[in-house]
Amino acid sequence: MDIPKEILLTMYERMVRIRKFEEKASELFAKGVLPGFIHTYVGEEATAVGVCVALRDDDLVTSTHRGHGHVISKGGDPRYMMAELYGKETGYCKGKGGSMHIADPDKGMLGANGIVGGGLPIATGAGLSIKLRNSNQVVACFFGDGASNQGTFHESINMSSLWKLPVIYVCENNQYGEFTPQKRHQAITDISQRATAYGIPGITVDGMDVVAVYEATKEAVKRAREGNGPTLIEAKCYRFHGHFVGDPQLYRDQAEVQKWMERDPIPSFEKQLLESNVVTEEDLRKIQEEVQHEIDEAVKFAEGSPYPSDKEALEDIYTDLVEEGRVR
Amino acid sequence: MDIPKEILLTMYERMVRIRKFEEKASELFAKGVLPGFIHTYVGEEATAVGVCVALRDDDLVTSTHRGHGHVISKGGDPRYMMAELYGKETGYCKGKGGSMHIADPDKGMLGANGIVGGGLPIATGAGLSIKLRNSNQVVACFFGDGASNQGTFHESINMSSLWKLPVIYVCENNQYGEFTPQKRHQAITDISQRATAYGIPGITVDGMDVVAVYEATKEAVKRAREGNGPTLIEAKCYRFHGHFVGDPQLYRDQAEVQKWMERDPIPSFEKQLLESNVVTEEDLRKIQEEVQHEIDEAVKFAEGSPYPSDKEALEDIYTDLVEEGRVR
Amino acid sequence: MRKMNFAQAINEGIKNEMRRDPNVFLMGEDVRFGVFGVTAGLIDEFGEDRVRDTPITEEAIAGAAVGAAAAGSRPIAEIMFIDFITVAMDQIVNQAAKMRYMFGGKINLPITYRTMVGAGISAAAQHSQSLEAWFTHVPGIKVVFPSTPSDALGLIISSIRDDNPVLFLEHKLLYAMEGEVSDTNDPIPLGVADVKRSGKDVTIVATGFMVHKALQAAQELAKEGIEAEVVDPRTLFPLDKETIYNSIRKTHKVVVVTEEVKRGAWSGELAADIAEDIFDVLEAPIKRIGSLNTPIPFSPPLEKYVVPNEIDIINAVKSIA
Amino acid sequence: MRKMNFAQAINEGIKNEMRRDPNVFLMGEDVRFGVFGVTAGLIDEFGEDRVRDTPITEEAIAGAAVGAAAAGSRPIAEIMFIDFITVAMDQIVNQAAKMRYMFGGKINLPITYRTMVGAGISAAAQHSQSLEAWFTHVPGIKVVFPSTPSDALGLIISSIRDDNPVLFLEHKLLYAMEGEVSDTNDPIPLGVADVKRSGKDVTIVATGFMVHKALQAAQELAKEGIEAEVVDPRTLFPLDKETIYNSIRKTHKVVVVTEEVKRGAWSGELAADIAEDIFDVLEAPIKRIGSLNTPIPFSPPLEKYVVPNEIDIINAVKSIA
Ligand SMILES: Cc1ncc(C[n+]2csc(CCOP(=O)(O)OP(=O)(O)O)c2C)c(N)n1
Ligand SMILES: Cc1ncc(C[n+]2csc(CCOP(=O)(O)OP(=O)(O)O)c2C)c(N)n1
Ligand SMILES: [Mg+2]
Ligand SMILES: [Mg+2]
Repeated sequence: MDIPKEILLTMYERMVRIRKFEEKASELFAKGVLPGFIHTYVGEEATAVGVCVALRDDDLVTSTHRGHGHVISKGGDPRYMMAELYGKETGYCKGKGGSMHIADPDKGMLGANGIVGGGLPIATGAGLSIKLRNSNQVVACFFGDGASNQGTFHESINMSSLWKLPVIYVCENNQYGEFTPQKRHQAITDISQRATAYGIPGITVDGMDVVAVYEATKEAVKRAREGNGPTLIEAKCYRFHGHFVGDPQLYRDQAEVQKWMERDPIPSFEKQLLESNVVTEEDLRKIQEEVQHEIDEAVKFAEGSPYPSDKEALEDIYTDLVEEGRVR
Repeated sequence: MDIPKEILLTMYERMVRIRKFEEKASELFAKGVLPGFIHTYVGEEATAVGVCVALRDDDLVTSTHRGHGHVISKGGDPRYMMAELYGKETGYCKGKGGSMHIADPDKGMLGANGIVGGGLPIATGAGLSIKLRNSNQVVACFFGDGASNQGTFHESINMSSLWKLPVIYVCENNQYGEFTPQKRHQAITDISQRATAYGIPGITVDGMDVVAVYEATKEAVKRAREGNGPTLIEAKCYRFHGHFVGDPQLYRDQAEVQKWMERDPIPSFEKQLLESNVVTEEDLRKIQEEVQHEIDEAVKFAEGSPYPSDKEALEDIYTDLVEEGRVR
Repeated sequence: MRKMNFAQAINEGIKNEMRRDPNVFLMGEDVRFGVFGVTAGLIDEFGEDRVRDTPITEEAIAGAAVGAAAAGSRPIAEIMFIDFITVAMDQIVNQAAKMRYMFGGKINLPITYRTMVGAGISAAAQHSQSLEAWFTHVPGIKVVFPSTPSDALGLIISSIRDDNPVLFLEHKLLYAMEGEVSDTNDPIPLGVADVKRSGKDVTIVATGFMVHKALQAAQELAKEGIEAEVVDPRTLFPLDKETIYNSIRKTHKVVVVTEEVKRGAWSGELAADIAEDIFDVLEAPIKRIGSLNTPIPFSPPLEKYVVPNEIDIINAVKSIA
Repeated sequence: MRKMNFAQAINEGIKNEMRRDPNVFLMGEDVRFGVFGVTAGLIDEFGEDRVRDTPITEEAIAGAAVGAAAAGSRPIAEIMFIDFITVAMDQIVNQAAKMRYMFGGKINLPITYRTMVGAGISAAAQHSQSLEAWFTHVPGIKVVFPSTPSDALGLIISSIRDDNPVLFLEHKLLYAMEGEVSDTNDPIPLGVADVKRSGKDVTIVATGFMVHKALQAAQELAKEGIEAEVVDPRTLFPLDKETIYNSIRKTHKVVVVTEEVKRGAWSGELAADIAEDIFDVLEAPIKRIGSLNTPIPFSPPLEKYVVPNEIDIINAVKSIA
């Protein structure tokens, strides 16, 4: 690995942050503390982190309903995330968005999205703006295997390839769209082969291997920044938890889950790091502890924050108009 | 050519019928006799005819805004077509549909469509019904090169390939979507290569050669009827006239048009037929004359027909409810 | 009479029709399990062919229903949340609803589009909408919106039997509601309103989940001597205006309550019709209650604030009573 | 003052803004030529990058506008006919309109969606709709609908400068209409109605092409001694209710005229607001005129029958005058 240590440690830290954030969120949700519903990123950490660490701070990403991992990978703050999950005023979206709509434009994170496939045209348009403004940024666009069947996938990548936009389309093939395994939602195995339909490069990468994802992304970013257009990267991965917290998972064997869990991206990466003598066990433990502390603090922050006041409900619809409230 | 003479003559007759129908319609439109707008099929006759003659009478087709050729290829009657273009009560749709919505369900023609890409999901659903009802029919779904970028293309063929539906997706690549040449609407040359994205066969065929289209369709129909799922056929062709009647065609050289016109599918087919001694010049002239007469009769039929009465406007919305009329 | 909940009533109605007519089939995303379990278990009786999980491609689902109906089947197509219907509008609005007319009556499209509406579970702006007004504006489609298990059963049966495209709306907060239903799976005709409570002082027209808020409000109002009549249209189109108008002719006052964002809501259409057709019987302004004109916020206190409740209804009634 | 037609006025407004702000760009299908020539010639001055022909993929166009706006541009995105907006609803309704709110105000989306509405050229059911009511029901988007070249110019400029998503509606029968326009390309603020004719006996609120039908009707009515005031809201949201209400306070009678299919139309929303807010000033039923509740038929006599005309307006006024 000729990746600088600093980057490797950032990768590790973010993967751990995602894992611990999601575990805490799941726990809180199961206890009935968090409203709405939550889709966790547990098991897929290597994909978001591998991609986002290959980006610059001013590069952009679009996300999905399963967005927590993308926010953290792009440098998001667990406190504002947790507060958002609680629906608190201090959350990323003042409590108005919730789990499925966390956005952090300051960090280039253009928002999670409750519509499967909804992020693809948005990423494409961001790429177009970059090209028009000559700002030399790139966009990474995350979406699932299920989303790869949506019309937006097709329209967006066609447009992007035609205009050579600086977009990296990252398909998180976690083997399922909701409760449906890939083989029951499409007649192909490698989603990367869809790149052929647009005359762009498509590659399949091991989404459980953060370094592999990182390397593939670097390549795609280079291509994009040099004006050579989009790349489709398929990261084969697996969600360890249910589709949402509480999902009884009637649609898959525990044996299958176990098999994938043996390839858990975090311990694998730890092993890689230790074997190449980049870090000591002590270093890793320290990171884990710090991150755990951070997550605990995030919960305290969220719990200590107030709910938004009613009048908040009426703001932020337009930049210049505030709606009328309850008094009619 | 080991195609029975009868079939060859049907092909020829229908190609001529399309050509003469469209020429008459263009003339009437230019004179201001016909309302609305008209997209003619002139130059593309070999594609629709080659496909439809390979179908059974009870097989189905879906069509586009450029639908006259599909109606005639499936055996439609020029009288009802012409009356529809006039907006007359005796038209296929009682004058309520017009050029863009001609349908002839009795002949398996499920309707032209004003929405680019709108027919693809419909064809797919028809294929699903066939499979569920075990009726052993197939569906041919026509759409343009422009439409091949629409989300419906992707969603429909994905669904069809997954469920192995008996659908033949026929892309009429006439080189332009409206005023935009293919190379400015997609970054690929052969649309058939999009089949890869769904794990189905995709082939490119010379859309100016009715026999080639027929042969390719036969093969796809066989596959479909045997339960082996859909095929994507790209027929490279050219529309000799403007996008609509009256289009000044500022977007293309006359030289390009000329080049394609040298490959006019009707004279080429005539030549093939004569060279293989299937018919005499006399036979062909007779067909031409008969068809010309038929088209002239169609115009008379249309002109002699009444407009629908006002109350027609209120019917056929629902099977069981008639709306209120002008008196409120 | 049997007892079952709203979700079970829909399941029962679908089962009834699938047994009765082999051309009826169900498709949608993960319908084998069913969101909130509505369609759970059907696959065991009818198999994968007729209880068909689809890819996550709503436009293809909606359009496949059109094609299947045109070719002779009777599809029930599920769009999981009405919010997702935004990707399927062309097939529903331009194809399903218009084909019969455009083709001069040459085709019937017996399609039932089932979808889930409403706020109340902190599902935020893209999973909580009430978009029925869009569809009542589209000639060629019927819009059904039951509020009780009994109505759900009778109306889903009629919807499936109807030879036209029907949009069948299910409010997510109703699924768990228990109630008595017909033992014999009797259809309830589309276009017949139901007076859910009689009263003489004011008419409250309410739909879906709001029917229950209106009934609660009526109970409170009764304590203060105001007798509200609660009318549930059950189908938004065809609309049983006569039952509604007759009630207003009696009470001379009306409050229309729906969960939709108020601006542009279906409630406005009804209020406008009342103001045009029976203006002379009105003795007070036509009050309308809806959600505030905002996307539905995630945070529970905000969502509660935005969506209408029984107190809003009580206040509205008192302002004109 | 210069004279130009409605199409030229829009072209002029776009040109003005593209010169003024390098972040403004235009995209859509064949915009280099422009449907009815509206955007013709812009490519010569601004080049292919900023006058961008797109593939025929409306959802990607609408969504690319969202992404481009989020990243710092000010897109003008054309959906050729509003009928095609059905394939782009998710990006407009769930993304563009809701993003600012869902993200707690963290983002501005300065997008102008231009699209063409209306019947009148035998374009049939999928190329003739008036779907504005759908969008006035969606918080987060503004809806602009000019009726004259002068309004078109001033309002397109304001729409492009607005920091929110705006849906800008162009009636196809207006493109050729000539009129005087500001020499200095002055913006007209969104949310300000225009009294197109003063009168004391009845208020006619009309939109788009129907403004001209209303003016014709008013002229006829004047011959019979009925002086109608014609109010053109110009923007359906934000809506200048005060101007409308003040007119009705003067005339005590109102007819609302839009070309939309009457059932579920925007006109119903306005009528309902009137019936709620200023019921006491009304001296007659609120009349509403719209297209008949049918898809738009192709055949010229049928289309003429379905779409409202000045005689319908005259009859409606007389029925309450
Ligand atoms: C347009 C739309 N259809 C359906 C849904 C419901 N839904 C939410 S997540 C999901 C599965 C998405 O699968 P995939 O794209 O593979 O992402 P994953 O959940 O596996 O990360 C579905 C069907 C939705 N949110 N939006
Ligand atoms: C959804 C939609 N977008 C745009 C249009 C306008 N339009 C009509 S035909 C056409 C070009 C279609 O091109 P293609 O699919 O190649 O078919 P062709 O006209 O070449 O036969 C366009 C853009 C439409 N009718 N529907
Ligand atoms: Mg997945
Ligand atoms: Mg073409």
